[in-house]
Amino acid sequence: MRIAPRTTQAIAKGLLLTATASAVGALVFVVGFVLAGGLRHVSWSFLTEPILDMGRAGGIFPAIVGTLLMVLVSVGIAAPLGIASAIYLAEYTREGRLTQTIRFGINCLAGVPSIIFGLFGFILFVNILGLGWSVLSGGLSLAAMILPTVIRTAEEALRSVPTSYRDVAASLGATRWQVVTKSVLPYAIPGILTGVILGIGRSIEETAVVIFTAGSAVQTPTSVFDSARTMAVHFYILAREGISNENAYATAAVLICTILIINTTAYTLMHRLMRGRRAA
Amino acid sequence: MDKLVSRLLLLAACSSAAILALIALFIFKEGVPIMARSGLGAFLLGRDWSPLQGQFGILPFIIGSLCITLGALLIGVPLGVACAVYLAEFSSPRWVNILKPAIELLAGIPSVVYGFLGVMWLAPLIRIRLGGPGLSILAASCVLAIMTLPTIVSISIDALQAVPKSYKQGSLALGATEWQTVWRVLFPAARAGILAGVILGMGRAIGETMAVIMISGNSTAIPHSALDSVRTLTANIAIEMGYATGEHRQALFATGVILFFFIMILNGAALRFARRKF
Amino acid sequence: MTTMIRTKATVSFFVLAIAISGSGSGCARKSENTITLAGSTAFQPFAEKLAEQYLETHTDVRVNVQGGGSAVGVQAALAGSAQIGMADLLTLPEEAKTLTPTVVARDGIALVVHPKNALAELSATQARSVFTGEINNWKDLGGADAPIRIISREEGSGTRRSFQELVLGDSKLSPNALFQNSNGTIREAVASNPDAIGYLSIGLVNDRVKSISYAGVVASNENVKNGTYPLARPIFLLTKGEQSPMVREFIDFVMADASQRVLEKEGLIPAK
Amino acid sequence: MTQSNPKIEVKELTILFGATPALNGVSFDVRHQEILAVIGPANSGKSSLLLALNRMLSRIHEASVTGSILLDGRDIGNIEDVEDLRRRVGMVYAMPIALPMTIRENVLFGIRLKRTIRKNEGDTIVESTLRSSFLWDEVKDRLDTSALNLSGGQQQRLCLARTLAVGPEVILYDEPCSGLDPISTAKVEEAMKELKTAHTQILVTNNTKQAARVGDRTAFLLMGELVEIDDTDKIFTFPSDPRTEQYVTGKFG
Repeated sequence: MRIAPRTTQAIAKGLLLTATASAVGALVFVVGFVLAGGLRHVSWSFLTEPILDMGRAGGIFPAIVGTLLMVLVSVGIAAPLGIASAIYLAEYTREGRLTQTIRFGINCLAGVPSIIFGLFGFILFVNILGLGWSVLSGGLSLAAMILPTVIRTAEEALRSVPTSYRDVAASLGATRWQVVTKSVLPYAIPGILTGVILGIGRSIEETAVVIFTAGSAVQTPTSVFDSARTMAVHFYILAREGISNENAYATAAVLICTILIINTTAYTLMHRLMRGRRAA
Repeated sequence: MDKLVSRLLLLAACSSAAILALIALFIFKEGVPIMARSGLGAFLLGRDWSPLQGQFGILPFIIGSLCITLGALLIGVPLGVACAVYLAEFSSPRWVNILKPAIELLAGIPSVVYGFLGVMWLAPLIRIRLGGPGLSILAASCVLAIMTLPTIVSISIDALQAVPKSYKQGSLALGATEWQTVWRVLFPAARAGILAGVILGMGRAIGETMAVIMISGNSTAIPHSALDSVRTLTANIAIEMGYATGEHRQALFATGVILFFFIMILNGAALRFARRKF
Repeated sequence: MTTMIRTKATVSFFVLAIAISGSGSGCARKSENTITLAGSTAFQPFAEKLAEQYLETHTDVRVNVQGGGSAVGVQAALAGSAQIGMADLLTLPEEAKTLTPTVVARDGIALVVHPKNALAELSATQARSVFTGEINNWKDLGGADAPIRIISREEGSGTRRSFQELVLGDSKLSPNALFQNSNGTIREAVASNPDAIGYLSIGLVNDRVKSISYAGVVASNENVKNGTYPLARPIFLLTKGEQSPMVREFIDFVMADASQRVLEKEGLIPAK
Repeated sequence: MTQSNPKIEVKELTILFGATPALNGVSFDVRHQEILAVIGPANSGKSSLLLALNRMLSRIHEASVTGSILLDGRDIGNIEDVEDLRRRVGMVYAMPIALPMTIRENVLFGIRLKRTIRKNEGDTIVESTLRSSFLWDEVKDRLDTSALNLSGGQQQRLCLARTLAVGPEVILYDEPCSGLDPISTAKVEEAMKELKTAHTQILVTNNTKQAARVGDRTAFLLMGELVEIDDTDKIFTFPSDPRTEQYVTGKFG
């Protein structure tokens, strides 16, 4: 017997809604748990004071600075490099052996576990290049880790811009590079931003890579050549050795708020950029 | 000038392949000798991992990685894609604008947080309701599925939204229901983007270390059910690297080599599957 | 247009050049007044605590404390990326022969079970049988009819090696054991499973888990100190070659009575 | 340059997509300031011909072109600055492609690729080109609103204005009115007639009546061959080839 399309639709919608509800529910549970457990212990002094007494006392100011610096370095490297790669793949070449190789490399890199990036960064940046445990070593290693995410999302975003936009620009005398910058990139920004935001998220949450390459110094870093501890590492150390669960969750809560602020800023910037481009 | 730009972009595009090559070179250099010494067969198919006694068999970890990744995908992909479809096609734009950034936010929650929550909530739940030690394949798959959700949902929504509106209108105009339109028109049109999200999510699942260490129990025995504890290849590296020296350390790098091939095969399979299916 | 791109390329080249040369000088600047410790994650928080106090009187130096594990401690001390390596191994590995070890403290190991578990003590033989898997049900120890879930540290960790040598001897750990790679997660895992048994640093036992006696002796730092409780391992600071005055001063500070009392307060056993 | 020399000479032009021919050894001239209508059924090679005239075909990897096209006596295949060629030979597409920006930005998009322009110069260009494309009166009060709010017909005239703004000598139209209502179509045709004073125009169309209305001369393409090119009146009344007659009278195609 054939089921009427309307019935199928009702069943499908129901299933989709259930899936959405459980996915969102699970995620809300995680955030809610951390915020509920952590925000109680967050205060102004917690945000501004140095880490004292193995993390049981004082605040997490050095970890906040460390996190921001690390994100700045890693995204500052990975975003331009990744977007440039995506432009090459989507706009400057056609499918062939070379793109297949590059794409394969990107896919594999996406699957390389973070611990391997950590060991790689430890040997290459910390030891061979002599950068030591530093924000720079950490940022470079993290950049390598988030590169595939940025490339894949940026490439998808570029490809989703209608071909006709490119034709129009070219027929008006745009060079290849102008076609990209004037009639493709502006419309791919939302998608590219998704990738960058996911990349920021991964940089912020990563622990294994950071411990091996940026170290976990408790002092506030004053330059990219100093060792630094990120909030994720701080949480990990506090929770791992069972030092202070309160401060661990408070750190995680601050971490979530930081991501919230970064993401909101990014979205606001994007909307400002896109205003006037969309139909009213 | 266009030539110069083209060259620079090519250089950028090659960087990720170059990084991959560097990483490969470095773990192969450390890992291959021990595999050669103990024999590839013995290394891959050995069931006994006692590095301090010179026993390096990683079969249980290969099985562990496979089970957990598969489990995470089985739970995470339908859930994530369904969530994306619902948000992109059936809910009001206002909800998408709130929920999509909210879900992306979750990509930034440290995996160790997920791990701790898993140990404190999920593992006891599974132990009491379903039996076994709690720290198990099932628990790890659930935690990883939740961790991959932000990647899959977020990228899939982008892919669905990038499908031209005219496709949808065309299909609806032919008398298709909304669901038929989504299933027969939008979904195939967005599949490349959705697949990109799934591959990235899968990469995250295979590559995840810290959370898996906490939640999977890390037993070195071969599992018999989803309620048994396992150790993944990544966990094996991360859990012991801090203390490993000499041959033990080399064996961990060799685990990395196998992991490397493992990821390449999975990627190849995913891409082939994507080509054949549609 | 062309000139603009060229200018951009030139500018970015210079930025890169400055960054690279800066990184070189940055390292040079750093090593002069920075002491870097790296290694054992178990000792890392204690080292941080000591560094914090050290800096109160030595404002002109920077002390970086890095984790990574005891193996990283040995490697870093050998490679020179850290002046002081930290390791909590019962016996130091072959490659550490060239390093100078200083025992700065000892760490006791307690057997722990879920607070609801009625078990109060294990004899040495019982402990061995439990951890090798010969006894795999709590009813064999007078408890409820439930399987024993062993939760152990990972192969190679200082705690695990000490436990292996001191409790298991030549026998092998049960193949059904679960593993966690830190004291904190062992505690959580045991606290969340009534059938579990594990072992962790005495200093980190709290009311979420129950410490049980081993061979008739209560696990406590006093008993480790007076030699009646056998499960403990040393913590080493490792240095390579001649110690620089700055490094020697720091190690002397760690060995000083005040610092040793701090370590004792935090749950470690002083070296002296 | 005397008016008797043709503006464009197409000689033995063959276009292949991979191994499939789209145009097969076609030769003809285009005169100064005329409107040449090109008609023919689907797959006759009309659109490929247009794409060859401003070398947009070079953007399609599998396309290959042999033969030559002379613009003012110069082979466009040898022109190094292909962007300049495309500014001289403008193009209006079948679908109105308004870029997602304001009306003003759409019009000035092409010029801004070449140079920066001052506000008042921009205003002048916007007004003159929009007047030429018969759109000015409809949009003069909302130049800074999104172009996507315009109707299809308005968008197509905006596309024409955008093409005019870069100052082309030749304008190519690829079925510009296929999606438009009769009123918009009439306006576009009116604009084309006015533009004859300064521009050479080639109109590819599926609509033979449109060719009859605006074409000075008409060319009939069939399966990649040029069947006939002659004055429009002659093509529609006494064509020399029976196939042309069949097509224009609606017997096939």
